[in-house]
This record gives sequence, structure tokens and C-alpha cells, in this order.
Amino acid sequence: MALDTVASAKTSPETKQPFLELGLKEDEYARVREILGRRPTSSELAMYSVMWSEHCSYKSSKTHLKQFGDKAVKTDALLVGIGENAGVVDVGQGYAVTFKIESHNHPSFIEPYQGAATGVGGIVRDILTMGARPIAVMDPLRFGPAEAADTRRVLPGVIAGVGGYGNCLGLPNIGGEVTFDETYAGNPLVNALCIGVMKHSDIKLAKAAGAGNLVVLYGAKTGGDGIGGVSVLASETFGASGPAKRPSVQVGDPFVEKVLIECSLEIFAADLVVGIQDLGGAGLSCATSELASGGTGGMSVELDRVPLRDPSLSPEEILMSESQERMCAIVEPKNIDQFLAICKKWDVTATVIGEVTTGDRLQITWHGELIVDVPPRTVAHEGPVYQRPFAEPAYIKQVNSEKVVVPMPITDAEIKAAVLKLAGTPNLADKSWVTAQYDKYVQGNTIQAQPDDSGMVRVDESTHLGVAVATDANANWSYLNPYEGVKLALAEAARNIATAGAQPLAVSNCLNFGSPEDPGVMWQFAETVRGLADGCLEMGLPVTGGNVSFYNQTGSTAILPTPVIAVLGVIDDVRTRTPMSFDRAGLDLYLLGETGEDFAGSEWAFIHGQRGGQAPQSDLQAAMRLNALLVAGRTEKIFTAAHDLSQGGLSATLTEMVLRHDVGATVKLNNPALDLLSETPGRVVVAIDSSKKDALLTQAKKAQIVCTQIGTTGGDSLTINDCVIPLNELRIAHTETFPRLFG
Amino acid sequence: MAKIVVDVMLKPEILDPQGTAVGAALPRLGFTFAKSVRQGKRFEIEIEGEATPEQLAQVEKAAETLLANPVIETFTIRVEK
Amino acid sequence: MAKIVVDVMLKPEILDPQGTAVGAALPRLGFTFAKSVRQGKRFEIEIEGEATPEQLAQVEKAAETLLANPVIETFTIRVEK
Amino acid sequence: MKVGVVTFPGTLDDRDAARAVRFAGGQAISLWHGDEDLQGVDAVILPGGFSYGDYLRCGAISRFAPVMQSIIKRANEGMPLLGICNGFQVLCEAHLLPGALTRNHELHFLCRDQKISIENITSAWTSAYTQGQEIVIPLKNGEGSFQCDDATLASLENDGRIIARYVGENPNGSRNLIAGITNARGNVVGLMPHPEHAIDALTGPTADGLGFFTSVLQAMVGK
Ligand SMILES: Nc1ncnc2c1ncn2[C@@H]1O[C@H](COP(=O)(O)OP(=O)(O)O)[C@@H](O)[C@H]1O
Ligand SMILES: [Mg+2]
Repeated sequence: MALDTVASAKTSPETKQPFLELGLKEDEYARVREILGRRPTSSELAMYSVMWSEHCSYKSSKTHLKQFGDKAVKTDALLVGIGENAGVVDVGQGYAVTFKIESHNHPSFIEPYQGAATGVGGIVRDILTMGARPIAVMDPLRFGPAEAADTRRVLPGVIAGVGGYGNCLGLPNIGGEVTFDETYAGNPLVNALCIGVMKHSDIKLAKAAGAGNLVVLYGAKTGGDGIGGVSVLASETFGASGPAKRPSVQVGDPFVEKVLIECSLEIFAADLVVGIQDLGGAGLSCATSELASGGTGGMSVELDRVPLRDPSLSPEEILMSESQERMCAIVEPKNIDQFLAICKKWDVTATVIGEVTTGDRLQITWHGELIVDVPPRTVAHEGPVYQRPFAEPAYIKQVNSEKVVVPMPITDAEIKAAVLKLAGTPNLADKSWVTAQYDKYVQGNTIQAQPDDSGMVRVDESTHLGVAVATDANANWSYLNPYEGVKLALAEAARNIATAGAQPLAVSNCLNFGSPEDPGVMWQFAETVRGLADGCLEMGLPVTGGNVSFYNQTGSTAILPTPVIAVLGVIDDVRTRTPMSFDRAGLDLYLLGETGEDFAGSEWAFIHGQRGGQAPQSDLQAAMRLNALLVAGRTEKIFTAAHDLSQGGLSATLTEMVLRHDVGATVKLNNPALDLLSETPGRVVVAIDSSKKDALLTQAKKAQIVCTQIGTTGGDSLTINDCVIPLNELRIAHTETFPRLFG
Repeated sequence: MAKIVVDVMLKPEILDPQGTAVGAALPRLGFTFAKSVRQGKRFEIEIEGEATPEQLAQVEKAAETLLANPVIETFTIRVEK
Repeated sequence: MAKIVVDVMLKPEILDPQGTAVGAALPRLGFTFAKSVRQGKRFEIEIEGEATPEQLAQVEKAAETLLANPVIETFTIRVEK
Repeated sequence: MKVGVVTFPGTLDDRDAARAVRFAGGQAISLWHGDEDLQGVDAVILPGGFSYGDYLRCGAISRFAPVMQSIIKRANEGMPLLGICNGFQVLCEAHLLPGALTRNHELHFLCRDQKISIENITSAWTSAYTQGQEIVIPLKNGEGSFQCDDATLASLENDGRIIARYVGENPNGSRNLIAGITNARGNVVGLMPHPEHAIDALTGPTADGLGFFTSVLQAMVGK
């Protein structure tokens, strides 16, 4: 095929272009022509089509996501907000922390290992791009039914991929989720989160400023990976294969990324970059247009300088390639030698491919011929915005009016059976089979990881400053009521931070939904964003960024609305954190918070095939008072242990506590079935030395949190009234599930 | 008893980090003969009796479903003496 | 341009967990043909020009020092068309 | 007391190993894989990680790094040398220690708190322990199964060159539950589990691993 240049585009306005195949709509294509005042060249078409895809442009979600700005919490803690690669939060002592969560759902279904691995690789580069050293990862995951044959294909591959990549990068995995539901069959959710730390002064931004500064591409060579991947990923044509011989699956090279991280950090330390951007979805199209758009606007690039792994690639393909482990930096000419020397030291390929110009055009040439000449903002930041129709779907009224009918265990035998059932059900069973494949020790700063409520890492070895992160989603509640569901997930994630005594500080999110073209799904999405924005405002937590994944559906069946909420917290001294469980007998156990009849969306209802009812109402004021109580309990050294109640209610919480250090407990419950199985939000079990009783009651009163003694620790069983469950029986039930299913 | 060999290689357009690493290490050790290196897997399967066409068809099926991932890999099958 | 293939297999007396796992997985998928499975590595090396005896001697040396670990592995070299 | 800690491309636990040296009271000197100069160190640690991505075989490519040539020479002269995890793999590939480390029998990467017993307290790296002492330190690797031929195994056993053994269930299929071995002279030790991640109960399962580092400092003072 002849090279399509700007000159030829001007002289052949009538040329037919495959914009539909590339995912652009009729009117979008017309807009491109209008912007350019001519038809786009094929390279320009490639750029607009990938950059205006759902995945890159957020065209369906943008109009809703605005609320995070409109309802933003005023806080000095937010150093960099939404819009950059990742938000940055001040955690004190001159340190800044950045964290972000992203999805890699569709690729992980096609090729579980590589899909998950490159998901981790991508989010780590986002964090690195901010100037931060990545310090930990987390992986909230969702799969089809645990017993399904395809889950046995997908899950082990995903776990091995998350571990294979993260372990090789030397990033401790400090938490995540593994949840099963039939709607995720064919649509597994692979979300990956990374946390990074830097000094305030080291923050880097994606902008190409200063005419004459050089554009440097460094890292792996460019191959034909994932060409068309971006538009295919987030468009209705998912499943249709792209151009022949061009893989839609990328293979990651974690070793190259590890070297890229160390090389980049050395470059940052020497202060050699003006701006920087990682190459992720939409590859060079995205990096060049975003850098130019974020700067003064002008940039020229000689595309033929890009080092190629596959010499047969066309310029369009080079622009769209999603080859992993690449970065793009803006470097002042006086620093370029030092920049290249550091790359050489680390054996990283680095090439000057262009420079920042005074104009306001992004111009790309191929062997001297102009093939792209566009205003970069129109590519990167001024894509289409859709006002998609949304309406409450019919199922809502129907399921909300359903009565939840579940068996209530009465006899000791029934209670024991219920506790064992929950302990071993795939959603609540011990996840060690998964987490044993992840390195949690590397870097030597991990304070908490699986099975703790949150992951916690030390940031400073001398002061013991630390950060904690928890991720939560409750898709069952979001299904019943997306507005309340996401608020409840937010409250839960914040509580999972606070149980350790850390102070919640900021929020990131990954919103996984079905097709935005379905008004019902769009309504779920709109309600979720509204709920999250309201919730964050009420809790005083800024949203620092996030990610939207649409089109998670098979045919007309969408996944449950699954907003994964990540909360970051700070703790001034990790040595004083409250652990999740007790390691000795003779402590008193208290339940903080009240238990109501909340079975809708509970694990107990799920086990019994019940999906209906009404989700609980969130009470974020109470949630904040409880969090304050948990933080105070830590600083005043009241608690020996604290563990949150969520899926599986008190039954699951007690199971996890007694098994942690093999120390049993005896509890007395007035209404064991309700007390054990209901999932009323906003509750925590704490263990205290009896000498701390008054201090606890005083604090609880101050926080207006109901506080009830439920039992004591000790023995080799979990005893509930007269029902005795030996720890070894409980342990077997809890730990055998994953090895049985996936071992 | 026959031996069937299944060779599984990454498709040529797919990045091969292992082969690349080996290809980079060779010249450092003074071996300059390689223009490129690709690394794959080799399965040696021993079967009872002769390799009948039916058996080979089975192996083909197994290679497709288990031994190789057709999304990123190709395979070849042959009988070895 | 010629292609040289180096096959590396674990010595028979060395435990091969990968081959064993494949051997165990096959019957679970209904494939009953395999008596035993061993898994090894295959390197495809492209060289400039013909595979001369000198080149092959070099490859042999590279296989011995780098591609295979003689403590646990054996290798074979051949030229492929 | 200067202990060198080597960084190969892909090394991960170098900072942890350096921290462990400092915790034990020594001075950690970082050594770059491309430099032959050992900067006058008295002992060297090859830390864990995925040097060169662990592609080909773990440790197979690193073994040829310039720094290794100096280290091999000094080790043959008696300098204390500890290879942890990937470092152990490098030592086997470099033939400073016999045998090889192969895929875990379950084929997964395995990270867990592992009980081991110290079986030889005469090496440069284990004198701080008591014979048969049981300690818990992290084990984390994908290829930690120690394999060697019967003759080698017999000589390791007979000469007391097994430094540490896994206690309880075999985590990875290692022959005779071997977690670590030493050379005949006792200065070169390879260990699969990670003592540097167990120097402080805050960040590790225990502080049981510190003994490896205090041992070597002791050994050097003794000289
Ligand atoms: N995929 C995973 N990766 C890492 N850790 C995980 C993963 N799945 C679950 N975990 C960890 O297991 C523990 C229990 O998970 P879960 O029951 O979902 O916690 P919670 O109900 O408190 O949110 C937590 O420490 C969680 O971080
Ligand atoms: Mg929790």
C-alpha cells in the first residue's frame, strides 16, 4: 500500500476510509474531517480512532465522571488530581504517595496469563510515570462460578500472571480480592492496583514543554502487539479478530520492565526529564498526543526512528502498537547525553524520535514525508462526549420487592454447619492458594498483607511512617441499588484501613460495567458515580483517579455492576498498628456497631440462590465515627486486635480471627442465626485486654457507636453458645476449597 | 512403543522475552553466530504401540487444547524413532 | 540463512515436574494415549549463511556453557531446513 | 567489616540484604554486576531476585557477569560468599556449589513462612546458630527444588555439607529436604529461603534470619 501522506490526503478527498472498522462512528469521522479541514491520512485516522475509543476517551463516562470534580473535597492533601496518569497524595514528612487501579479484563479472558501480567505491567508504569518508586501491588479479581471448567482455565492463569509479573518486578503483593459469580463467566474482572512513593519535589507530569526539547522513546522495541487492540477492546466488535498476523494479545517482559523502572528512577534522581509519559493503550498515538497536548502544543516526530522488533510494520501500525515496557520522555538537549548514558548503563534502548516545537501542531513524518499534522488536543483531550440515554432497568423494582427467604440455623448442629459452610464457600474460603504465589516480602517493608483487612507498607524506615490500602466492591448490593452499593463499598474500604488504625486519606476506583449502550447498564453506572461522588464528599475523601471498563458482558447479559473502590490511608507509626487478630487467650471480644436483619445481597443469600431484596442504607456519618473510634483505639493502645465484618458477617469474621493464630474464642449470641449471618454494614470485632474496658466504653460512647461484649478468646474451638466447632475442623473447611478446586 | 515429539513455539509476531534474553547473552560470551534466537517448548510423549493416525489425531487435539495456546503459539508434531 | 535447533531435555534421572503435570492433565481431559511425558526446551537459532562445521562447533560450545546445564540436562543439535 | 551485595539486572532483594548486613552491625557495599572491582569487601552476598528475568535457567546468565569472575576467584581463596535464592542458583550455575535448582514440584511460585533446621553450624554463615536449631524464615521462589545425582547427594550428606533442611512437608521437591548447602571449605553457602526478610518481626515472620549475617561478621572478626 502506498504511503498516505498529508499531501495526498489533500488531493484525494474522496478516498474511502475504513473508519467504521476502526470503531469510529459516522459523525465522529465527519468531525475529524472538520477539525483537519480535509480527510485524515490513514495514520491520522489510526490515531483518532484509538484515542477516541471508549477505552481512551471515556466518551460514555466523561459526562458522569465530572461529578468527582464538581463535588470535590477541598483538601491540601491532594498534590495532583484527576487527569494525570495517577493522583498524588501528601502523606506527610515530605512524602507523596500515588496509587491507581486499572482493569485488564478482556485480555485476561483471551489469554489469562499474559492478560493479567500485562495488566500489572501497565499500572506499574502509570505509577512510575508520576516520578514514584512503585512499592506494592494489589489485585481485585472476579471470576465465573468456582466449579466451572472455564474458571479452571482462567483463574490459575490469571493468578500465575499477576504473580509472574509482579514477583519479577520485586513488588510485594499486599492484597486483593477473589470473588465468584456466574455473570463473570466469559467476563472475568482483572483489576490491578499499584502504589508508589516519592518526595514532593520529585513529582513528574505528562507534558512536553519547551521548544527544542527532545522527545525520547526508551524501553522495549516496538512490535505488532495489540494493534487495534484499544479500539477492539472497548468496542462492540470485541471478538472479531484484527488484521491478520497481528496479535491482539501482548506478551509482557517483566525483566525489561524491572530494568526500565530502575533506569527511570536513576534518570529522575538526576533530574533529567521535563515531562514523561508511559506507553499503554494506544501506544505512541497516546503518548505523543497527550504529551504535546499537556504542554505548549507543538511536537514533531520522525516515526521512522522508532526501533522496531518487526521491520514490516507500517507507520499506522507503529502509531497504534501496544508493545509493552516503553516510556516516552521530554529531555532538554543539554541533558540528553547523561540521559542516554544512564539508559546504556541499564542496557535500555533509547532513541530520540522528535522534538518539542513552537507551533501548536503534532507533526509526524515517515522518511521525510508528513503523515500526521493535527492539533494534539483534538486527539488527546477533546474527543467526543456522549450523553448516553439511561433509565432505571426493569429488574430493579422486581428484585427490590422480593423477600429474601433463607434457612435460619437453630440447633447447634445447624449453626455449626452454617459456619463451616461459609468458611469453605469459594467467596470466603482461605485465599492462601492464591497469595502463596505472590511475593509479599520483597522490599522488606510489608507490614500487612493477606489475610489482613488492608495491605500496609512502611514508607520510611527511620520514622516508621506507613500507608495502607484496601480495595472493596460489593456487586450484590450494587446490583440491588447501585447508588447505595458503591457508598457501602467506599465505607467498607475505608473501614478496612481504619481497623488497623490508619487514617483514610484518598480514593481511587475501577468501575467495571456492561455495555454503556444499554440504558439500564448506563443507569447503573450513573447511579454508581453519583453515589461515589456523594460518598467521597461526605467522608471528606478526594477521588484521585480511576478507570472505567465497559462492555463486560456476554450477549445481552451484563456483569453485576462492580465498582471496585480503593482507599488509601496513612499511619504515622506502623509499629503501633492494630493487628487483625489475637494471639492469646483471656481477651474480651466486643462487637462495635449494631446488627439488623440484612440478608439481601449477603453471602448466605447467595449460597441459597437468592439475589433479591433491598440493599442496606449506608450511614456514612456512623461509618466515619466508627473509623475515628478505630483510629483512637490504636493511638490510645486500647485494642489488641480489630477485624472488620463484611461478606459472611460475624461468622466469617470470627472464623478468620480464630484461625489466624490458632487461638479459639467463646461467644454468646442472643440470636445466633441473625447475629452470625446478617451483613449489616458498619461493624467491627475488637479484642481488648479486660483492663481496657472503660477506655473502650468511653471512646465508643464518644463516637456514639454501640459496643457489645460478645465473648472471650482462648481454647481450641470456636464456641457459639453451646455449639462447639473445633479449630481443626474449621481450618480444614476454610483451607481445603481452593486446593480442591484449582490445585 | 513410539515417541511423539510436540514442538511448541511462540508465533513469530509475538514477543519472546526468553529467546531475546538468550540472544543478548550469547554475544557477551563471545558467541556471535546467532542472528536471532527463539525459545520454545519440546514435549516428548511416549505412547504404547505404534503411532496410528488415530493416535496422532488425538495428540493433535491435545496439543491444541493443552500443550499449546493457539492464541500465541504454534505447534508441530512428529514421530521420532 | 540457516536454522539450527538445539533441543534441551532434563536427564532421565532428574525429576521433571512439568512433564509429570502434563502427563497427569492429559487423561483428565480424556486423552489416554500417553505413557509418559517429558518437557524440555527448544531453541531455534537463525544464523547468517550456511551451517558450517565451525559454526556448529560454536553452537555446541554455546549449548554446553549456556543453553544447557550439564549437571541436569542433555542437548542435541541439528540443522533444520 | 565490609560485606558486598551484588546487583544484577533484575536483582530484587539487594536492598533487603544490605539492610540485614547493617542490622547485624556490618557495612554493606553495593557491587554492580558489570564491575570487576570488589571494592575491598571481606565477604559477598548474592541476593535474591530474577536476574536477567530468570530466563533460560535461573542464574545461568548472571554467572558470566564480570563481577562473578572476581567473586569466584576470591571465593576459591576462602572469602565468605552467601547466595540466597537466585544467588544460590547462580552459585550452582557457576559450579561453586554442586547440583542444580529446578522447578518446584507443584510448579507454582511459592511464598510462605518456612520452618528449617540448621544442620551445620561450622560454616562462615551459620556459626551463630545451635546445631539442629529450628527457625522460621520466608521461602519464595519458583525454582527451588534442589537436585543432584546420588553420588553428590551421598557426599553432601556424609561430609556434613547440608546447611539447612526444610522441616515438615517438602515445599518444593528438594532432594533430602535440602534448603541450603556449603562447599567443602565452608565459606560458600547457598540457601533457598530468605534470612534477609527475617531480621525484624515487624516486616518478617520472625527475626530468626539475622544469625546468618552476624555469623559472617563474627567469622571475619575471628580472622
Ligand atoms: N487476589 C488477591 N490477591 C491478594 N490478596 C488477596 C486476593 N484476594 C484476597 N486477598 C486477601 O485475602 C484477604 C481476605 O479477602 P476478603 O475476604 O475479600 O477481605 P475483605 O472482606 O476484608 O475485603 C484480604 O487480606 C485480601 O487482601
Ligand atoms: Mg475486611
